[in-house]
Amino acid sequence: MDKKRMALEFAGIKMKTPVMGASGTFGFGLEYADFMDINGIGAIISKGITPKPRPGNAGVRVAETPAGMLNSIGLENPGVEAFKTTILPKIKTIDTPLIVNISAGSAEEYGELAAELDVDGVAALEVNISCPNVREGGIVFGTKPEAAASVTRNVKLHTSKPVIVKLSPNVTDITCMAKAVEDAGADAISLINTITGMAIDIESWQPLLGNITGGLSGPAIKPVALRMVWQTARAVKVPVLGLGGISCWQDAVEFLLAGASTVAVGAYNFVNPRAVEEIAEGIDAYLARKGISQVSELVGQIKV
Amino acid sequence: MDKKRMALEFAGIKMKTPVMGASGTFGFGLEYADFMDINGIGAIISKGITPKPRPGNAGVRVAETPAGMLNSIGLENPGVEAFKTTILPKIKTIDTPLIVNISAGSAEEYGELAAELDVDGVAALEVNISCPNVREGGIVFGTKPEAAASVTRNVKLHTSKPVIVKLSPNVTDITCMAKAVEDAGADAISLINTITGMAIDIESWQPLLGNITGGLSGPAIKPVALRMVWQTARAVKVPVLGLGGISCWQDAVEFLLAGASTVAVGAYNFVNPRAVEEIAEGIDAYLARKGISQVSELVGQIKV
Amino acid sequence: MKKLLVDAVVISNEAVIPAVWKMVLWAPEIALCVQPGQFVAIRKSGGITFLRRPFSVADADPEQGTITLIYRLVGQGTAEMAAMHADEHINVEGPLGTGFSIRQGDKALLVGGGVGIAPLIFLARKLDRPVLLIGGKTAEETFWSEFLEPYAEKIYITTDDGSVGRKGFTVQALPDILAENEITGISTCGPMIMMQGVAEIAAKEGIPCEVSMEKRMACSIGVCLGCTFAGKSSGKRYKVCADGPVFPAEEVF
Amino acid sequence: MKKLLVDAVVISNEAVIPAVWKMVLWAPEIALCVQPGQFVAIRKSGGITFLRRPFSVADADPEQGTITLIYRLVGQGTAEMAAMHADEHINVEGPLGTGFSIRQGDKALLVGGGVGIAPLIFLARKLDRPVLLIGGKTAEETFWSEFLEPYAEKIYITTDDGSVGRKGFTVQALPDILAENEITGISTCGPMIMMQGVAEIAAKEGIPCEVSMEKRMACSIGVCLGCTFAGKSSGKRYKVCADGPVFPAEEVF
Ligand SMILES: Cc1cc2nc3c(=O)[nH]c(=O)nc-3n(C[C@H](O)[C@H](O)[C@H](O)COP(=O)(O)OP(=O)(O)OC[C@H]3O[C@@H](n4cnc5c(N)ncnc54)[C@H](O)[C@@H]3O)c2cc1C
Ligand SMILES: Cc1cc2nc3c(=O)[nH]c(=O)nc-3n(C[C@H](O)[C@H](O)[C@H](O)COP(=O)(O)OP(=O)(O)OC[C@H]3O[C@@H](n4cnc5c(N)ncnc54)[C@H](O)[C@@H]3O)c2cc1C
Ligand SMILES: Cc1cc2nc3c(=O)[nH]c(=O)nc-3n(C[C@H](O)[C@H](O)[C@H](O)COP(=O)(O)O)c2cc1C
Ligand SMILES: Cc1cc2nc3c(=O)[nH]c(=O)nc-3n(C[C@H](O)[C@H](O)[C@H](O)COP(=O)(O)O)c2cc1C
Ligand code: FES
Ligand code: FES
Repeated sequence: MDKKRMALEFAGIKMKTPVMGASGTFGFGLEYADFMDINGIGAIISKGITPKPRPGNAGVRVAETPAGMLNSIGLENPGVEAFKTTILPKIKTIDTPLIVNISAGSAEEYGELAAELDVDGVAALEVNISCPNVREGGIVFGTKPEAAASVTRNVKLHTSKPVIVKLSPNVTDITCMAKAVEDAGADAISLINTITGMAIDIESWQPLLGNITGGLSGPAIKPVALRMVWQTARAVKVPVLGLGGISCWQDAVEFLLAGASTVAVGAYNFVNPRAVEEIAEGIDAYLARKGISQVSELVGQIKV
Repeated sequence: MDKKRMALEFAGIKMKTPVMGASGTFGFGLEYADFMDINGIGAIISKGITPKPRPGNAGVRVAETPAGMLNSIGLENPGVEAFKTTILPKIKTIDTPLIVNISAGSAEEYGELAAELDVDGVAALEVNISCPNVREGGIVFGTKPEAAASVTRNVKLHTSKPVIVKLSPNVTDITCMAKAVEDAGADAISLINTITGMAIDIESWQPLLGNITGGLSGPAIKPVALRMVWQTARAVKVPVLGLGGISCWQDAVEFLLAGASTVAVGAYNFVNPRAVEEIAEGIDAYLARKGISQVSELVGQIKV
Repeated sequence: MKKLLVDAVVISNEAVIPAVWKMVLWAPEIALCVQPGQFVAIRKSGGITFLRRPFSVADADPEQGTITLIYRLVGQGTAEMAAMHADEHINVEGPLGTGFSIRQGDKALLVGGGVGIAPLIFLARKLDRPVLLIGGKTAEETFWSEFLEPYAEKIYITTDDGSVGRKGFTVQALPDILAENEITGISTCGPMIMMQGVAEIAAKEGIPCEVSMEKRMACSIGVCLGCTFAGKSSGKRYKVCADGPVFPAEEVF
Repeated sequence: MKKLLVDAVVISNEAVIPAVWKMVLWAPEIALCVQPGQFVAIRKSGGITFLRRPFSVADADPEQGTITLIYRLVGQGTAEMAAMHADEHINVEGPLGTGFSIRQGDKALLVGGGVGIAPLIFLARKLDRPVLLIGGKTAEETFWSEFLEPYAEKIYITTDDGSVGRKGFTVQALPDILAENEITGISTCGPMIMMQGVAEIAAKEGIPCEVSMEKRMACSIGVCLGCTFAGKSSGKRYKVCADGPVFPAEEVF
């Protein structure tokens, strides 16, 4: 891999490649150390961290669907305190930016959480206003422009880190959400989170997931994610982190062409735990073949 | 197949089975005569008919995606006049209800179109306010409750047929759209239409589809469709026609359990041109195994 | 003609050249009724592709009950086909579309390029020793003459690099061929640019010409309207999958 | 232990009884280091399933370089497995999780039900002639004893219908077996209801007991949190795929 060709700066974060592990699918990064050189990847985006520990939702939490999966984890995590004392010190050993994904129950709580994470070892915050699997927080902020803006403002007020706001696809007009958080000061926008879906067990007549509904992710949703990334990248000036269904370097190139400056791999990590590394290698080889000397030159080059 | 077990009345339309061919994927029904007994299926939903003939969109119009496909046909159709004079007489020979899917550019035009179709041989109208592939008409009506209600009212005013309003999934809150059209007089609601998506050719850097974006359908979207059908069936009193990604009888049973009174098969007809018939047979065998004497008894029986 | 849906059995499946494969399928009902220029839409059940893939029938043997497909490796679907072994099953929908208007007694010229040559094999067999003109990029791509020889009166070959036959494009060779032979009808299948050139010369010479089109298809049976176009001279909306894939040249160019 | 990702080769794949199959894979690196109770997550590339499927290693032969999976036909994934032939490739991620705490010298009792017996074969081999108690619905489901015989001191069998061994559930047979043998540790794998019964008796008798859990998994490596639960006595959040699947009984029941 040509390091110069692939390196980039995204919202002030220096990355070795534009390919990251997506929140909730990449643990805290260390879990993938057996499968690839985690010091060589773009960034690690942590599982969603909340102010207090959360056990997540009851019952079955994952289900396979055609070319994808549903999850209703419900933001299980040890809480910000335990994250800082027991997890963060371990991840600091990795020479890869750690982006901490955060969720909270109110705009104020988002701010407090951001303040607590304004510490060494955290490269940036990804503000999850789009978790479909929790009642409080999450999705309400992700579907109302004013609420999203208020969360963004509060986080910005309490942190010195770059703030990436992660949007929900479960909206009529994604650009309206994107503009709201951009105006509120977001340094970058990431999208998409999962699309709300469900499945029913036809023998028991019960929902397959304990939480009834869950978030759909994986290749099945890629066309929708790509469309939203394209719409958003045209609508805002801040850089975009594109994700949703990426499974191979070709998918990643589509997202870059659509206007994403960086990409993340989610559910496909479960299928191919080397995906983040292999996709970066694939992009690099593609750039070489196309005679493009810097990956950023590809961004937004779609010809419409 | 047990005829009594499977027969039902949906919004006043008498059907032999709850399984229909979805608009735009079933032609005018006759095309499937080589593959199954089209006199034995639930209903035929016609390709979208508009006031004037439409050539549809330019360029590539269909593309495969993981477990699904994108289309940007753009409502190609011969117009209502040619439909009535050359197509309708042929379909009248089939002993299966014909539901005519309609699209227009304004609420008034929808009304006029409905009036023109208030003729013999048309069992009901399916009002498409959700086509993502045309600029005028279609999607704007499908994302604004007031616009959707106004279209519904106009159609109701000009027809004696049952009116089924077809909703777009590209909205933040599907129940809000559903309630708006119910209040405006819809006799039934069908959902979902396609989810807007896109694909990019990474060699030419151009969108794969001539129309840039297209509608995603097929098994990939089934979890999303099922979720929306469940939400809608709980929110309204009128019956629901559920569709989106149905490929087998098990999928259809999930939709019935979620609250759909009837179902339609779309893109999967292309994969298995016998799907509509085979799915009805599968439901019938399932009911027999479960000791259920009438398919309507399954509707909405999800245990949450 | 009634369309059938059958589980065909793979009889053989092998590379002709690394990029082009030949699959023989046992599908007796289809072999019996398919006409040259018609196609089938196939799908491996339990495979990774979603939509069916359309392929021209390159030959049909009603006695053996087989049909032959000749296919170029392009993407996922054709890769999946190439991985199939004898005795495996593949679902075949067909015969589909409207084929060539066979003109027994005509002195026909068949002009093909690339895998567009595939349906011309079947057509050549049904005609009375037609003249063939086929084009390929390199010598490797002219293996087709081996399939055509039994049925052709003459085979003209062009290659882009001149390694076999005449150097250049098929269209460039056409005037000489029309001078040498008394052609009363032309059927062509291949790249649009090639077919357009053929159609123009045919029009100039006043020879009836039909062309076989290719469009992305979802349904292959005329319901999705993915493959339509407006007839050039009539303005009529055509479906490539149902009204074609073969059309009079004047409706296309 | 380092997790590996290898393309394994199918050595053999056959039905033991119609509903339960045995697959032997050539995966030497994994065979070398896998421990009883650990599992692998497999996926046929180009297959129709999306997520990997978790299966306990039912046996491993470091010399032959093979691992054995014994699997029940349940849905799409296992149907796809059963359709595989020798020499085909399947992607294997493993060894995964934390297995049984092998107690050489202990007088171990292994209690299994259904396909939960699979990992006990591998465990039995590594122990010093343990006692086994296995349960099945019918005589057909007791084929397991054939795999276990080489390593077991004694095999007790129960069937729901009494067609082989003692009639009833495994748990009902347990008190007598504990009376007959001086058991110092119990490992159990099977339906939750069975394991719970075993755990309760073990607790009453003061015998250490460990249970092997099953949960729907997406990642199998501890990142998705699809498979977590709260330890019953410690309250600690466990991941079945990483901290287990084997846990001390008191953390589960
Ligand atoms: C009527 C007709 C007859 C054909 N006959 C032959 C033949 O005899 N031999 C042969 O090699 N090829 C033939 N083709 C082209 C063949 O259908 C495509 O090469 C094939 O579908 C590629 O599939 P893939 O999955 O390998 O490629 P991918 O690129 O992965 O396919 C993705 C999608 O695009 C479609 N697609 C890709 N290329 C084409 C194309 N050139 N034309 C239409 N759709 C395409 C596929 O069907 C699929 O839906 C024919 C096409 C048509 C329409
Ligand atoms: C640690 C572990 C070890 C296992 N070891 C064995 C074994 O040795 N032999 C064996 O026969 N089975 C074993 N199982 C169960 C096995 O994983 C499932 O039977 C299998 O995944 C079913 O796949 P399918 O596609 O055929 O079924 P489907 O029902 O089509 O699968 C749909 C989804 O549900 C999941 N799923 C279905 N049943 C189960 C289940 N019982 N447990 C967990 N996930 C399930 C699948 O993995 C898949 O994601 C084990 C499960 C776990 C968690
Ligand atoms: C099991 C699982 C857990 C997830 N947890 C989180 C989370 O904690 N925070 C978040 O912002 N997104 C979370 N996501 C969403 C992903 O980060 C990603 O946005 C989504 O899955 C779409 O990408 P994909 O299709 O590549 O998976 C989760 C996704 C999955 C599958
Ligand atoms: C090729 C194609 C054309 C379609 N045309 C129409 C249309 O004219 N009117 C309409 O209401 N829906 C149309 N649809 C949407 C389908 O009726 C259906 O709502 C959608 O495809 C989801 O169902 P599916 O996943 O089973 O395909 C079309 C879908 C496809 C794939
Ligand atoms: S491919 Fe559907 S109409 Fe031709
Ligand atoms: S299966 Fe993902 S954490 Fe256990």
